[in-house]
Amino acid sequence: MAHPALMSPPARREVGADVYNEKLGMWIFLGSEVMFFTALIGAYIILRFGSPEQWSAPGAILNVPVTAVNTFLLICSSVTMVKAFAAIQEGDQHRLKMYLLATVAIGASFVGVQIYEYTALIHEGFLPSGYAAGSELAQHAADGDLPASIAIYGSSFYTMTGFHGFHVSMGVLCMTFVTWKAFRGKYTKEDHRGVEVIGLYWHFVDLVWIILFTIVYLV
Amino acid sequence: MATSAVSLEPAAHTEAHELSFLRKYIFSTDHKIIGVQFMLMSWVFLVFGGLMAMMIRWQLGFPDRALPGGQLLPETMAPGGILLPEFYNSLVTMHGTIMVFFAIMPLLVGVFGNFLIPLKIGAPDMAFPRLNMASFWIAVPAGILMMAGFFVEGGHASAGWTQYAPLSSDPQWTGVSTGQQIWLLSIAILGLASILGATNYITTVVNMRAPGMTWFRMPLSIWALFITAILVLLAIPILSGAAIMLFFDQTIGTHFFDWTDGGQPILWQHLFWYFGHPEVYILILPAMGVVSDIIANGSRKPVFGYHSMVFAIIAIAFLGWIVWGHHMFQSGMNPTLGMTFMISTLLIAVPSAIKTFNWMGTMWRGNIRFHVPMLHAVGFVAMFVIGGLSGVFMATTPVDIYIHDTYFIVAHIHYVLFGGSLFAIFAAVTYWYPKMFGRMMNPALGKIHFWLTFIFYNLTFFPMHNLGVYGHMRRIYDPSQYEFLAPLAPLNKFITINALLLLVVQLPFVWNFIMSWFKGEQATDNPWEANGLEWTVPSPPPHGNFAEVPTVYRGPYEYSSPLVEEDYLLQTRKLSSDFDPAAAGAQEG
Amino acid sequence: MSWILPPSASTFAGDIDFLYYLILVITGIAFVVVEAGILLFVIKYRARPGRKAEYIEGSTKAEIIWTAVPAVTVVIIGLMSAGVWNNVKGRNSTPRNAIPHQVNVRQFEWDFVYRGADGQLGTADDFTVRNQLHIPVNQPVALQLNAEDVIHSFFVPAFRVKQDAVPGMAISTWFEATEVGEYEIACAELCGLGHYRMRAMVTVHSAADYQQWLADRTAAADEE
Amino acid sequence: MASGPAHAQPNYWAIWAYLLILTIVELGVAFLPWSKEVQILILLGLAIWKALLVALFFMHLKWEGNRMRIFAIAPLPLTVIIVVAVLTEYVW
Ligand code: HEA
Ligand code: HEA
Ligand code: CUA
Ligand SMILES: [Cu+2]
Repeated sequence: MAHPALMSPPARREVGADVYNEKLGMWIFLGSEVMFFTALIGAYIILRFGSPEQWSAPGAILNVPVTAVNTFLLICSSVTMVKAFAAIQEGDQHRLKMYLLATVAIGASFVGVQIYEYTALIHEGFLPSGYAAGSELAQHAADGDLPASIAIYGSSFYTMTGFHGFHVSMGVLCMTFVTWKAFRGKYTKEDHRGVEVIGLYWHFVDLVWIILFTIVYLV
Repeated sequence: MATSAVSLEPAAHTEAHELSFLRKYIFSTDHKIIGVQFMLMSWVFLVFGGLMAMMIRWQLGFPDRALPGGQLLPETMAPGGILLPEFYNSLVTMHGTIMVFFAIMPLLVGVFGNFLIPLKIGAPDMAFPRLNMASFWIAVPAGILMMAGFFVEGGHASAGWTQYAPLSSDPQWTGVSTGQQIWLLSIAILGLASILGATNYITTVVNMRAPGMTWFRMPLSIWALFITAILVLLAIPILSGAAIMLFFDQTIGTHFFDWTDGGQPILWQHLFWYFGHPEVYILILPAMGVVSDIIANGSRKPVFGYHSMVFAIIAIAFLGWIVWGHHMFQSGMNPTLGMTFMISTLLIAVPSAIKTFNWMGTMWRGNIRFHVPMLHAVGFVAMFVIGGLSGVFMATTPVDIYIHDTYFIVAHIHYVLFGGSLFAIFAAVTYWYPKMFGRMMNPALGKIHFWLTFIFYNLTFFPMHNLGVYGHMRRIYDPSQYEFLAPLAPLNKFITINALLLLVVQLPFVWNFIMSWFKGEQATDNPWEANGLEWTVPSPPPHGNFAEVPTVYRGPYEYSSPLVEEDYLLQTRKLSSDFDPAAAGAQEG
Repeated sequence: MSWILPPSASTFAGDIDFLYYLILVITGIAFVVVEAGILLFVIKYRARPGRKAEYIEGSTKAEIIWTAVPAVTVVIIGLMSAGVWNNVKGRNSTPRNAIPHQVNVRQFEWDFVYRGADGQLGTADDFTVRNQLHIPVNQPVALQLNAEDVIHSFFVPAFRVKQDAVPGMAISTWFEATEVGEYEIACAELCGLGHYRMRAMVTVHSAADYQQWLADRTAAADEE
Repeated sequence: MASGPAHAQPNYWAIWAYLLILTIVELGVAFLPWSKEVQILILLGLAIWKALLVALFFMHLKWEGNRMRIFAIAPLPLTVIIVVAVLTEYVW
């Protein structure tokens, strides 16, 4: 006979948190993700206090409109994700698949836009190490319309957004896997843990972006 | 990714179908096998770390003499057998790194976290067995990568296990670049393994306790491992993040720790120690947990003040987050901050005192059996206290001005990590060996190993306090450079000789460990007459652990209970007086 | 093998040593209590046939005692240390009349910058002596540690002074020697392969000798 | 996970619109010629507001038991501790 903790969820209520393992596990894992971004964002805050002169006015270097669009995309992907979950809760296989597909697509396009953003920035001469010598931006800096050095600005910008992008990419991969399972009809009205768990991760990544977008691009 | 298949697996396995050798022993998802795998890995690294320590000691004891067999080392490390200073620095760095990250941490968290948690809470396996396997098979490459660093151009990382920037962030100061990057990558990879493991442990403890196994019926070992898992989960990502920033400074030219362009060297220290101090409690809490179990068993008495023991663990874990600055008193950090860190650090003495005296209280009026695990457990208490008390000197900022970065610290490190963690590990290994391998270890050899280790351990490390008191700096390649250290040369030789002997007297243990595996006498289900759930199942337990779900009726430490004749009372044994939580479906979460 | 601190030669060394010995006594007592207790118990309560351990689950009273006593003790230690710490390392602990020196620290040497004739640091007549710090006795000295590459740590065991020098941070520390003589300066923070030999000397002169030494030195500087 | 939604489903599109509006407000604030301090405070306020919306509705914290809520917020004090402690370097 199987262990209660392994039998259908209601039986699990017998012990522990009244949620199933995968969901609990994902929340716990997200706890460690919070600390990871604490290291990055904390370092950013501290370094910025240390040398505020390195930060240019919002939009002076970074392309805010493009990232605003990206923010829009990510919020949309969050809502499609949650709609997918809502769908399977009603057992609506069709809408589940459609919404998951949408989420994958939008998530992928977020990464796409970010890659575009990076290439553009690097082209202008904004590198993780600061200005590219002799670049357009370096010129502006020389003319004094930009900070003399943006070394720390570049470092923290690329590290923070880069690792967020990495998380989104991971999310897209797992999401593709979940979608594939959805198309094979693996999720039911009764048991659709995979959908909810990947959803949690996805929304968390969205949440991190909301913070990053504000402190990196707008402040 | 989490899918239904994952958590249903063990149930599937309990149906008796034969697994291939590969699935059974190499890529096993059985928490017991994974625990053993972690142990074998850690032993190897413990030996590596020990051998590095011997080279370090030789250099310090006999700075002018060639290392015996040192000729075998390549020119880049020890031309003519004389260690190079840069190689010495790599040795110290890697000795610390290997011992902390690849020996003690996997031994405590990887081995006993894996082996004990499901068995002791009455679960068939971890919540996510495949994740568990992944965690091990991520740790192994990390370890191999870490060792590979010795053989790359420029030698291995040499900025100390604390990797202070800018020494670590810019190759021009050490001449090490590849080795440094390997160190950082390996640590980041290992971090992932630890985080997966921690996620698994926490979920398992919260969600998979057998009926009747309420929070306050959990053995202290499980409490400690649970709290430790939380520390791992929250502390390791800080290190990973910091390591990645340092890695970028090394590779893609970021400036996080580069003072010439707005970066802050001190920031590294803050991040590292914000991880680092919780880390050292990761290395001691599980030790305290298993020792509590073993002392109760050896004394045939309930743990003295079980509840306060639990709260002490929680208090230590919590305080561990607000004391990191005590490593930075002399770093130029804001002195006012130093003051607050001094107070918070000193306060940790309080929960530690509770634990120490409660262990003594447990032995008080007991009927103490000196089986080998008990010897090591008592040794742990006796030695941890010394390490803890030396911590009080360093916590006191003015005294730390003088002893910071001296051998007083080195003595502290080894009293808490060897006298503490490693003795607890010896205790735990000898205690659960029968359950792991189904055979008893040889008690005579065990006793010899304990006493010899205990003696030479103290002869090696106790004098280091005196070196420190005299001002002997740590991490120096050749003490004879300083006049004021000249009088200490004999003491350094003395320490070195005992250190060599300390390594030698580990051989009985190694022999005992390996031979007992094949030749040891068959172990009964419950050789120590203990109360825990793991002792109700065969040694070694079958895949899936429990034939049917155990029901727990009482706490883990009902030794010498007046309710029964014999002096132990299994947690699963139902007395007429007990009510049946399974039937009542009662469970406080 | 002794627990006695080596001789000290600075004003605040006394306070630090006192705290050290105080803690040595306190921890010594704790040490004896614990170890003796353990020894006593393992002998007195070793297993004997036919005997059963007493079923004792704990004692709130006892636990309150051994929670309170250490708590009070450490708080006292903390309070007593606070003053000393403030006066040695506090933000504005440096005495007004301290002789200022800049110390340029790099792998693996110490450049001690002296004020020169005009009594001002950072002027043309400043002169530098490598790995040699000359100071008068009974007069405070303030060092501005200026690391040029990695972190080093200025350590004079005899003066009980240790302070990291961090590149990019203006860190200053002070001390006042009380004994004429020569003392070793050590680098206490791992700073690379030469860390172990990053050694310098501090010479404490009597007031008169110090003036003499300064005179010679400035003269020498002028000739160049 | 239990069969069917355990609670009445919120109108997710409404939350979506809500988030978009807040984002637009943010963009507005960021480019208004106000004093930097005020701007930063408002922006952070808005960011946290949006984050809360995501956590409460999309991640369903609004309907989770207390234990889950605790798991969710447990690490946050730790993020504050280190940042605040290190920042004292600049205020003292
Ligand atoms: C298992 C690991 C472990 C543990 C448990 C501890 C425990 C403690 N440590 Fe230690 N520590 C390390 C591992 C550990 N440490 C390492 C590896 C380093 C060096 C890092 C490096 O630089 O490389 C270090 C360094 C270190 C420093 C920095 C020193 C320096 O670099 O200048 C300090 C300073 O405060 C410190 C303090 C303490 C304190 C107060 C405790 C307390 O938790 C101890 C509490 C216990 C007791 C106090 C004993 C029991 C209590 C009683 C018997 C009651 C009576 C006591 C009194 C009345 C006081 N440790
Ligand atoms: C758990 C941690 C641990 C352990 C066990 C040890 C063990 C030893 N350490 Fe280490 N040490 C550290 C952690 C540890 N150390 C750390 C963190 C540092 C700081 C590094 C830095 O400054 O960056 C340090 C630094 C350090 C120094 C200071 C170097 C310097 O500053 O210049 C010295 C010098 O003597 C030293 C010596 C020793 C010795 C002689 C041992 C001996 O005890 C070794 C004895 C041998 C063993 C314990 C292994 C025996 C093997 C087994 C028992 C398992 C075999 C079983 C099977 C195969 C089945 N260590
Ligand atoms: Cu300079 Cu060590
Ligand atoms: Cu610490």
